Amino acid sequence: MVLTRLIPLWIAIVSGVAILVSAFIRPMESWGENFTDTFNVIAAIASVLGAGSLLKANLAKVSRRDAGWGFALVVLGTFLITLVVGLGKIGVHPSHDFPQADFGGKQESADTPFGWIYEFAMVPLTSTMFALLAFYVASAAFRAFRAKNLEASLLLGTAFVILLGRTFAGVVLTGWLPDWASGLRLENLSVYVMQVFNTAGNRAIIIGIALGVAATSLRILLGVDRSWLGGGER
Amino acid sequence: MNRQRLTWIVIGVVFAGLLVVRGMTGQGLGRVYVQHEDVAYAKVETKSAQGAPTVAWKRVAEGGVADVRWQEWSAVPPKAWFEAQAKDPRQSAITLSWPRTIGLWLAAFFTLAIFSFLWADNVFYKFAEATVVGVSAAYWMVIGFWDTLVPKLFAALVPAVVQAHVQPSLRPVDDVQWWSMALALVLGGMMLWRLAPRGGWIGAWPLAFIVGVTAGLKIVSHVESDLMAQGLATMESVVAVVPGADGATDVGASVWGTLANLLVVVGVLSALTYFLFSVEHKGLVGGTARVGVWYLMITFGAAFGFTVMGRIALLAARFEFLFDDWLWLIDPNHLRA
Amino acid sequence: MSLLARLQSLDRRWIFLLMAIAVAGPILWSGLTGKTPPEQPTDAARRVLKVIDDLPEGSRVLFAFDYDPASAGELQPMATSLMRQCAARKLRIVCIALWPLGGNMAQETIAHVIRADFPSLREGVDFVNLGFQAGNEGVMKVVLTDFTKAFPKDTRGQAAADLPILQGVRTVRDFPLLVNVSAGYPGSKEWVQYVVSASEGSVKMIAGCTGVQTPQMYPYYPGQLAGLLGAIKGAAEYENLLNGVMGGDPAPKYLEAQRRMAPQLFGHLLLVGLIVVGNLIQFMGRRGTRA
Amino acid sequence: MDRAHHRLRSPWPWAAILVGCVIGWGQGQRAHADAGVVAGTAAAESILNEHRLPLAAWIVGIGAATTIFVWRARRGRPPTIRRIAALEAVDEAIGRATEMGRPVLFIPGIQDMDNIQTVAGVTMLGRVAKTAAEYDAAVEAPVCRSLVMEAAREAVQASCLAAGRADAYQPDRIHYVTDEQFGYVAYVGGKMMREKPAACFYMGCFFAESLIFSENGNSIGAIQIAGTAESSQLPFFVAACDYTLIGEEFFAASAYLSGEPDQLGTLQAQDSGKVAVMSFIVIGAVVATAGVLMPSAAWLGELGALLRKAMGG
Repeated sequence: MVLTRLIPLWIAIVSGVAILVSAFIRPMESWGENFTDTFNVIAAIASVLGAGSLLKANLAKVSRRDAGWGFALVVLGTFLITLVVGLGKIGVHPSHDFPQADFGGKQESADTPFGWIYEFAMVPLTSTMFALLAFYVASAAFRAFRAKNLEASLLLGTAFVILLGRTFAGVVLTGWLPDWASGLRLENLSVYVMQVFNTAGNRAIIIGIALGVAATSLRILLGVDRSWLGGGER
Repeated sequence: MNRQRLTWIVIGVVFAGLLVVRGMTGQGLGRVYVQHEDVAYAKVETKSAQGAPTVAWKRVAEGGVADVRWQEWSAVPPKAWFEAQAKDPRQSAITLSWPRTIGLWLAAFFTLAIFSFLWADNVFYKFAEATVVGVSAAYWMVIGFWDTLVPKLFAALVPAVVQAHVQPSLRPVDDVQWWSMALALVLGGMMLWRLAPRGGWIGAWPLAFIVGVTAGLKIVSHVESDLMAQGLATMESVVAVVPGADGATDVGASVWGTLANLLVVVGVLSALTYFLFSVEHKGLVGGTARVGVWYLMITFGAAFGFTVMGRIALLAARFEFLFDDWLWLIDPNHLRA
Repeated sequence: MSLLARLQSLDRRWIFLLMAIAVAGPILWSGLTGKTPPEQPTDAARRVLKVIDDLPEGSRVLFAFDYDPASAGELQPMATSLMRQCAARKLRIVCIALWPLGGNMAQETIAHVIRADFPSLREGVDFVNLGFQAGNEGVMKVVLTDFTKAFPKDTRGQAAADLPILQGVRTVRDFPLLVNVSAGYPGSKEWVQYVVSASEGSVKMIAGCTGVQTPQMYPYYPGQLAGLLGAIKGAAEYENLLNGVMGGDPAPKYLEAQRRMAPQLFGHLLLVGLIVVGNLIQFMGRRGTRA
Repeated sequence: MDRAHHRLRSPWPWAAILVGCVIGWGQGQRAHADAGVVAGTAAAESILNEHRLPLAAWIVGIGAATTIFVWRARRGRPPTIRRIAALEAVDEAIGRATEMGRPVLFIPGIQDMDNIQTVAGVTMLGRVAKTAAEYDAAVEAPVCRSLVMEAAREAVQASCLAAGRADAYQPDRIHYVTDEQFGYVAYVGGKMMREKPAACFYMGCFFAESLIFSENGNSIGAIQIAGTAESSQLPFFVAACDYTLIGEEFFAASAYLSGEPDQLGTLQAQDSGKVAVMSFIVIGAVVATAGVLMPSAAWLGELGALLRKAMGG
């Protein structure tokens, strides 16, 4: 109980409050910045655990001959190959500035194996996955954006104004409006919407989130919420 | 199932046929050309003003005596190859790169494999999915090692090694950085203790540290730059006085400005009312909260409209890759003509 | 089966197909004919052009590349045009990145614009790429107090403190202009919050954002943000203006954003059409059940 | 157990807070003294950053409100909290998954543990896992950060214990996939299509993947409940999911679901913070407007400046 609950609780509260107080004390204002480095290093070390989990899950699939175990083999193979060529900087030439440093070269260009994998496997795969969104946006527009009530209609109407106002279609549709009514042209209307309604809505959301973050942090720092440690109520 | 397989086979055959036709017309398709460069450096020992020996590296011309040499390859547009071939059909300065050409076709295959998921889950998508998981997991671990562990942790704790093998220009770190890296190493080690058969609970300690510090940091940054800054931005005069071109007040613009300011203040207050938890949304509070919801919906609509723009641009970029880089159907950047 | 019923249970793959055609068709049209849809610049784009134009020659510009290849389709044209204007105005460009792959994007932009069209500019003197630094907002806070501590070396491995371009630079306040092209976190919002607000007006900022981020950046414009380019549309407007200023026949790479507006136009029209049809179906369906 | 629990609650956290303050302050003093010696100058400016005093006042204020409301709630005056539909639906969604014999999918966002939304997401995962353990439904949580995996396992294990179903905890159901956003999306998308979870929870920090997840979830007919503070993704969740926790509601979710008086008390503290901000906005805007309308009244300008200062201006 002491080792698994009390000490972690103390660690969290002491370190959190110390960093909170440090924000107000001049010589220590950089503590928070150093934490970012500390965190990144811990996360990089902890990636060993992630690798372990990935390997374990896929090896289990292969050894059990689960459905699709061949794909688990692909995961294992691509993972290990990329890891070995990347960590070993295999096929990487030295950098121009320090030809003497054997591991000083960059592996960004496609003439290194790691760079090749990045350019011809990772980039097309991830950016095509990202591009699928255009299709999902279309199907969501057809299916989900229905003027069911006033609230939904407002959402729809605004999306309309922005969609049209941000292409040449807006100019064609409302460009004929005379100068004194130029405020009603779609491209100008979309700017008003952004500057007035969107600004107000976003401000409220941002302020609300700030309070939510403050309360969540305080729940942790005051020891009110311990469920992140596992089991608040028992 | 059978019908689905048949559909795939038909699509595949038609597609392959079109590719063959495309390959035999015009300039063909999907090739990458490179030129190479020989690089050589020689070690030159000099003495600094104080008399201490220093080592410098000088680039030497082709054929010179060198201590380190290597070759570099860079891609050139196909146009360069066409021109070089036209001048001298036996030239070897610009050549077809097999690794990159294979890579290009692989990239095209992966692009189509991911798109095929829109039709239905299938074997190509599964293969692409397995590849992207394996490659990207390793990719980020490699980046974590060379871009975080080496320049931060190793540079602080074993600077001599980093200087000798990675970055000779490394400068020593200060005490605070040294301690924060030592702490990171200890906490990272505790994290890895999870792999040990006993005492895995110790991994909760670094997690507690991270959660605590995150809470401490975020409360400061969010209250300061979100709550206070956004509140401050709203505490402006509602009445806007806009001077016109002649120095007098521009009435029309002022009225519009005032209206806009008023709408912003009303919007912020009513939307904040929507977020109240300890009051039932009835009566005045309910009405105000409803107005707040209208504002939120307009905000979401605007976000939707803008997001769509970005998504279409991304899809366009993928199609351009297929049509331009791979199929050589279009040539917007004049790479081939 | 009636048309209505068929539409109500429409397989979403038909919609996917329509989207593919709406985007692929205009790309082929624009690629084969070399035409781009017409463009009408708005105030926001004009402001960006003016902010850069107003800087005296030789001013330092901090150019933050906070995106990666996944968003390059939308953001690269902005980065290209922004760097082109800075180089043409003879400003000294210092590139940095808070995204791991941002350093590469900076390198590519430099190759495309500076090395190709402004070969007289010297690396380390007129421009430099300081590459990626891990640490998100932490890095922003460090540049406020000690710039070269946050970015100790350039991508060639030379110590930043020794570079001619950075002589006299102590903090980020020594850059009159910050240009940020960003695809998310950390990005424009964080630069405004941590750097522009803290610099008490000594740093002006121009942001080029993805469509997703733009709505969140409007609250800061035109106050803390001197200029804002939103999504590919903003890029196209700015590109169009800049091509007008630079004169001559623009190279294809300087038409990228305007070319991309062709699929954009049809994509948007399709979405508007889909929303309309979707609502009509619902409306008619509801009337049907009532009757 | 109950006693130990109670002991944890009362003075100990306060002692820890005090230790934290002392460490922070003491280190500051020392660092300051060192700096003075090195620079060879007397400390001209106070080591306290007085520019940030308004910020300190806000944080202390919110902290004090939290303490007061928690104390009141413990004294037997639990607050009434309005109904949040998305959270009322959590049990229903898990129940449906149990009936259908399909898993529950939980995505705690795509950021690491240094993002407070992820912390809130993992907390929610604990709550969902507890209910699921009681109903005997399987919760699958693929994650894209190693540290999140560890934290999530910790939370789920404890929840299963708390539900009296230690056997329900299966660490392999919470597994790491890849740090890469779209690699992770490709994996989760495929998994959804193949395993067809009956309920999907998206709670944490999301970016572009929000719509890919929720459209795929919709196409397999899952009940979907989302919560995030990323305002750019809210429209997609609002449109494509059955229920969405918007911004601040997401941070309140864990406290709401716990049903504990202390935690509900913190929601009241959140509200008092909101009321304070709203009051500042109203008074500030009125004073600023009056200042514009009556430029001769200098006291209005001073009052306005004071109010702005309190907001960090």
